[in-house]
This record gives sequence, structure tokens and C-alpha cells, in this order.
Amino acid sequence: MVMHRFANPARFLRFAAVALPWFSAAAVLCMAAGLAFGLFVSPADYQQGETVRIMYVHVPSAWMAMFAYTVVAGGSISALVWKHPLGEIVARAAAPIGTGFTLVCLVTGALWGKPMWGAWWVWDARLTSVLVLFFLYLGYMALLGAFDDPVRGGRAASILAIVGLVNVPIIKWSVDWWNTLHQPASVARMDGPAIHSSMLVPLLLMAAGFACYFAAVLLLRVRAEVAARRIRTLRLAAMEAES
Amino acid sequence: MNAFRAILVRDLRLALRQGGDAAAVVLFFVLAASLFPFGVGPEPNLLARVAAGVIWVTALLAVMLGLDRLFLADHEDGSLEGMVASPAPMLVIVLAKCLAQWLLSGLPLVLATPILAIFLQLPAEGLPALLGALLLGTPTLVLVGAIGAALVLGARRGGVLLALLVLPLTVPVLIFGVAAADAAIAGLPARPHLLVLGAMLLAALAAAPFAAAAALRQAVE
Amino acid sequence: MSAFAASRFTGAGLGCVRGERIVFQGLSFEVAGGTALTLIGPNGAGKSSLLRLMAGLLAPAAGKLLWNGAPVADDPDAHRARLRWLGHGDGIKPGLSALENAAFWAALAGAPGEAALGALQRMGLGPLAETPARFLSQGQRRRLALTRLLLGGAALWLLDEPTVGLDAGSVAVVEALLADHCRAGGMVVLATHVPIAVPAGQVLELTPAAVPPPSHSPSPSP
Amino acid sequence: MIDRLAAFLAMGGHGGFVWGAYATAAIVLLAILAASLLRVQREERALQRLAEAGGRRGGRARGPAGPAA
Repeated sequence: MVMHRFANPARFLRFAAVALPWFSAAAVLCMAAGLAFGLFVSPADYQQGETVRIMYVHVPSAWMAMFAYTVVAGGSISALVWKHPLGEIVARAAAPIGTGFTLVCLVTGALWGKPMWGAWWVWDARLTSVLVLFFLYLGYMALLGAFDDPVRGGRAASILAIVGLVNVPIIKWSVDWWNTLHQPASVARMDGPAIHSSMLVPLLLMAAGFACYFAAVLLLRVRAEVAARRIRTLRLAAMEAES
Repeated sequence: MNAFRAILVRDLRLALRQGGDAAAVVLFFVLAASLFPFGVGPEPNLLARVAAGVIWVTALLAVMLGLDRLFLADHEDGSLEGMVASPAPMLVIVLAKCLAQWLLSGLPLVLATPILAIFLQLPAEGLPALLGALLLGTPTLVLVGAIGAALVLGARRGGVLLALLVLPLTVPVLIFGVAAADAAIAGLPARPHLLVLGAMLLAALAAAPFAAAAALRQAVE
Repeated sequence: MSAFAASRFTGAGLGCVRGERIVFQGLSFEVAGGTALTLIGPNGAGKSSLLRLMAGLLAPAAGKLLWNGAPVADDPDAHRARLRWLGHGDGIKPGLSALENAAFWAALAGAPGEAALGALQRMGLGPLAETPARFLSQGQRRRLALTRLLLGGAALWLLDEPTVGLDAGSVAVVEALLADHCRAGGMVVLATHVPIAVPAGQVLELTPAAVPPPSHSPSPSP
Repeated sequence: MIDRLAAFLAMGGHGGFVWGAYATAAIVLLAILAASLLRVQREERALQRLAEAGGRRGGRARGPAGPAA
């Protein structure tokens, strides 16, 4: 068991240096193509008209919000269960990006709801689940920073992320059931019309673009976190050398 | 398991001698729920429609309030590390403390509910289902809350952080708790909802202590 | 005082990390039945960390703890059954009487309820059994905390600065207690700043700078 | 040409919502990207400075703090 196991994960830094440009380029390309298809090529919806184009941002951000949370929980599991030093760093780096996607999803959901139902916020099953996910993200990040010792905060937040992951399906199921209980069938559900093939292309392109963006920014934040940890280790060593 | 009994008896004896904490949780519950008529107006059938929901949300908040002291007192005076280092298994410690907490803050809420049902004009046929739902739901809230209480040990703003962490996890219990009462009021069977609440309680009994034990273990490190 | 089977408690190549600080590494020790190990050293040298590691409160980052040659990690429950931990906090509830406090720790240690009164008398607190703990003096509270050691017949005592804030009389009581325990074949490991007379035993000095600053040669990464 | 552009921007009367949605996504994602880039530069520059400072005082500190990997 190497003592300095988290001192310098050199192998990861080498991988990040190689992968970052590829992810960044892929993100830009996919999003550009997605926007081109979404805004210009694909037709307006016969029912919703142009507002359906909001879907090309709203739906991918919902997917990414969910995916990012699994990355946070996955990192937490590998940190707590397999004691992998990078696990907690990846989880800590992914959380803010996931929160950003959740925020985008909620705001674009409201912007889509207003023209469709005349209300900024609709307690639609999926939107409500994303709202609860947003609170889970805030809880994770609040716990992360609630301790003086960053390692202590990391470990506590990792446990919360795992508990959260176990609860997400239960919450989703309960909210869906609750939604059918209270929602008269007449109101169109959030997913709107069946997705026409010409709409699928921009949707998937934007989703791919968001995913590459997530990977690129994740690598950046992990590099920053590794550097920050090395700084703390160096400062501690220098302090001990003086004493 | 005399360790389980010892922890349970000690916590109950301590709380009943000091008396304050248990009463505070119930008083908050009754007071907070009684504020709603001032907010939404005393009009009976409006209150009747929201009564079950108001009682459930205030019960939820009351349980959260009582929870941040769950491990804190023992953490501060060294008892917690003594217990963790003792032969008593961690799960026994967590379950004993959760049972004591439920007896002190969960059960009194259920006993105080009829008064609020009258205050908030809850239709009479809804009361039995509401009481059943609270009896099944409050222990789940205590078990899930115990994870939060263990996680925030040693954190700066423990109390409010505990609520932020745990409330999102209590949404399913809230949904089915209120649904049970609403179903009974509407003359529909409340049994399926109570069964779901029972299932959630069993799941919490099985899983929550492990998470709380893991959180405690790294809190006493 | 039940005699304890002769046994050895050893630590090999132990490493401890708190937060991101390497507290100590490559540390070994051995305690035989009937002897005591005194840990000394300035604050932050890792005395408490080593004790917590021995008690299983803290997982070692490297190395192994052995009891009679068998790794402790294989059976943590058995290890906790044969040790008593006493940290800085007394773990005493002011709202409970001295006897109720002692009975609580007896139950946790798996000892019969009556053992609590016997332990109180042994520590000279017999007449104070029924008084609520909040009326006890600092020395009496410490002695009440020490009764925990007598319950359940544990071979290994782990004490973190047991005599802090005690008058001479109480220190003598502690020293007598440790002497009896060792004479009966038990083991004591204690961390202390002030000298404590301990029967046969060794001293382990922990120095904070025992750790070279983390080397920057790219160690085999994960 | 201008009226086709105007029609496009109007988005069938829902321009505010559609462009609002895309603007939100752009703002949030760019903000996170910018914050991450700033953080990386700040941390890695500080690490570089600390490593060099460590190297210069190598004499007194036991074991020279070599260049950061």
C-alpha cells in the first residue's frame, strides 16, 4: 500500500493532457452541428410551432444532469469502497457541472412550459424529479464545504452521494405516481409530440456535444483539484520541515 | 442484546429527565401546523383540502428538527467514540438510538395529530389513515435523518445542513403519506398507500443503519 | 482480577494519514501480556492517532496490527471485545447517576449489571453511586470514567492521557489500577505528557518530524 | 433578406422563449467553463511557484522538493 498514493496521479495527468483537446473539439463540433440542424434544418412542430426547438437544449441537459450524478456517485463509490484516490476528486469535480446542467434543464423547462401551458412552472413528473435532483446536488456540495478538513468533507459527501443514488429511482417512481394521481389526463405531458426523425438528429448531436463538454470540463476541474491537493501536501511538508 | 437495551434506556432516561427536547419537537409540530389557518384563512373546506398535507409537512420538519442532537451530545462528550470502540456492533448503536429518537419525537407527533386534525378541519374518515401513515412514515424519516445527523457531525452549520441533505430523500414518504389520508377521505382504500409506506420503512430499516454507521465511523476517526 | 492468557499485541510497518498529513509511517511496536507501553512525544506527533489505530477507531493507511500473530483486521469484533478505550472525553452523562453511567458501560462491554457497583467500589466511588454525575468533582468524574476499564475483563487497555487534570491522590489511584492490571497479565498502552509510574514496560517516543517530506520521484501511481 | 431574418428571429412569436432557452444554456455552460479554466490556471501557477520556492530553499528543507511532476 503506497503511502503517497494520492501525492501525484501522474498517469491521470498524462491521459488528461491527451484527451482534453479531443473532447473540446468534439464538443464544439457537435454543438455547432446540433444548433445548425436544430435551428435551421428541422421543421417546426405542427402543434407547438417553433417552441419545440427548446427541446434540443432542455432534453440533453436533463440527460446530462442525470449522467453527471451517476459520475458523482460512481466516483464516491470508488473512493469509499475501493479507496481509489481519484474517485473523490472526480466526484467533487463533476458535481458543479451536473448542477449547471440541472439548472439549465429547469430554466429551459420553465421557458418551454410558459408558451405551452401559460405557466412558468408546471409540476410535471420529469421536471419535478429534476428539481429534487437539483436539491441533491446542492446538498452534496454544501456538505463538501461544511468541514474544515477537505478530506473529511469529501468522505461525508461521498456517503451522501451514494445514499442519494439509491434514492433517485425511488424518488422518480414516487413522483411519477404522484403526478398521475394529481394530473388530469387532458394536459399534454412534458415530452410533447412523438419525436419526429428529423428532430432526432439535432437532439442527439446536442446530447453528444453536451457529453463532450462535460468530459472536457471534468478533466479541467480534476486537474485543478489534483494541483490544489498537491499544494496542500507541499505546504504541510514545508511546515513540518521547518518545525 | 443488552447493549441495545442499555443505549435505548439511557437515551430515554436522559430525555425524560431533561424533558425539554421531546416536548420542543411536539410543540413545534402543533404550533407550525396551527399557523396555516392564519396564512390561508380559516375557511373550513379550504382547510380540509390541505389539512393532511400541512400535517405531514410540519411533522416532517419537526422530526428533522429533533434529529441534529441525535449523535451530537455523545460526540461532544466522548461517549460516541467509547461506544464505537466497545464490543457493541455499530448497527445496534444506530438502531437503538433511532428507536429512542422515534419514541421521543416520532410517536408524540402521531399522538398530537388528532388535535391538529380538529384544528385543520380534517374530515373524520381521513384520520385513521393519516395516523397509520404517520406511524409507518415517521420511523422512516428518523432512519433516513439519522444518516444526515451522522454525516453533519463536526460540520460547521450542522442543524440547517441536516435538513438540506435529508429533505429531498423524504419526498417519497411525504407523497404516499398524504396520499393515504386523501384516499381515505375520498372513500377509496388507503391500504395500498400504507403498504408502500411499510415497504419504505422496511427498506430504510435494512439500509439506513449501514450508511449511518459508515458516516459515524469516519466521524469518530 | 481474572488472569489473562499470555498474549502479544504487535504492530508492523504501521502508517497513519490524517486529513492529507502523513502522521507517521513504518512504525512498529510490541506489547506482551503483563507489560505497559507508554507513548510520549510532542503534540501532533501521532500519539492519539496511534492509540485510535490500536482501538480500531482509525484504519491504518499501511501496515498491520497483530494479536498473537493473527491479523486484527480479520476479526475486528473479537479485537473490540478484548480492549477498553478511554479518550479525552469522559463519556459521562451529567443527567445520570454514577451507577447508571457505570451500568451503561457495563452493558456495552457485555458485563453483568452487578459488575458496575463492584467497579465503583474498587474506584472508591461506592458511596457516591446514587449521586447524579453533575455533582462529581473533576477527579471523581475521571475515576468514574476509569471504572469502564474494569468492566468485561478486557486484556488491552488503551488510555489517552488518563491523568490529565487529576490531583496527586487520583493519579496514585490510576497508577495502582494499572499495576494491578499488569500484574494480572493484562496490557496497557497509554499516551501521556506527564510521567505516570507504570510497572514493567517500554517507552515509545513519537517524533513529528520522523517523516521525510513526501518525495517527488513519481512513485508508482494507482 | 431582412424580413426573412426578422421572421427567423421572431420564431413564430415565441422568439423570447426559444432564444431565452438557448441563451440560458450558453450562459451557464460558458460560466462553468470559464470558472474551471480560471481555477486550473490559478492552482497550477501556484503549484509551480511553490515547487520552485521549495527547490530554491532546498538546502534547509530536508529532501529537496523536486520539480512538480
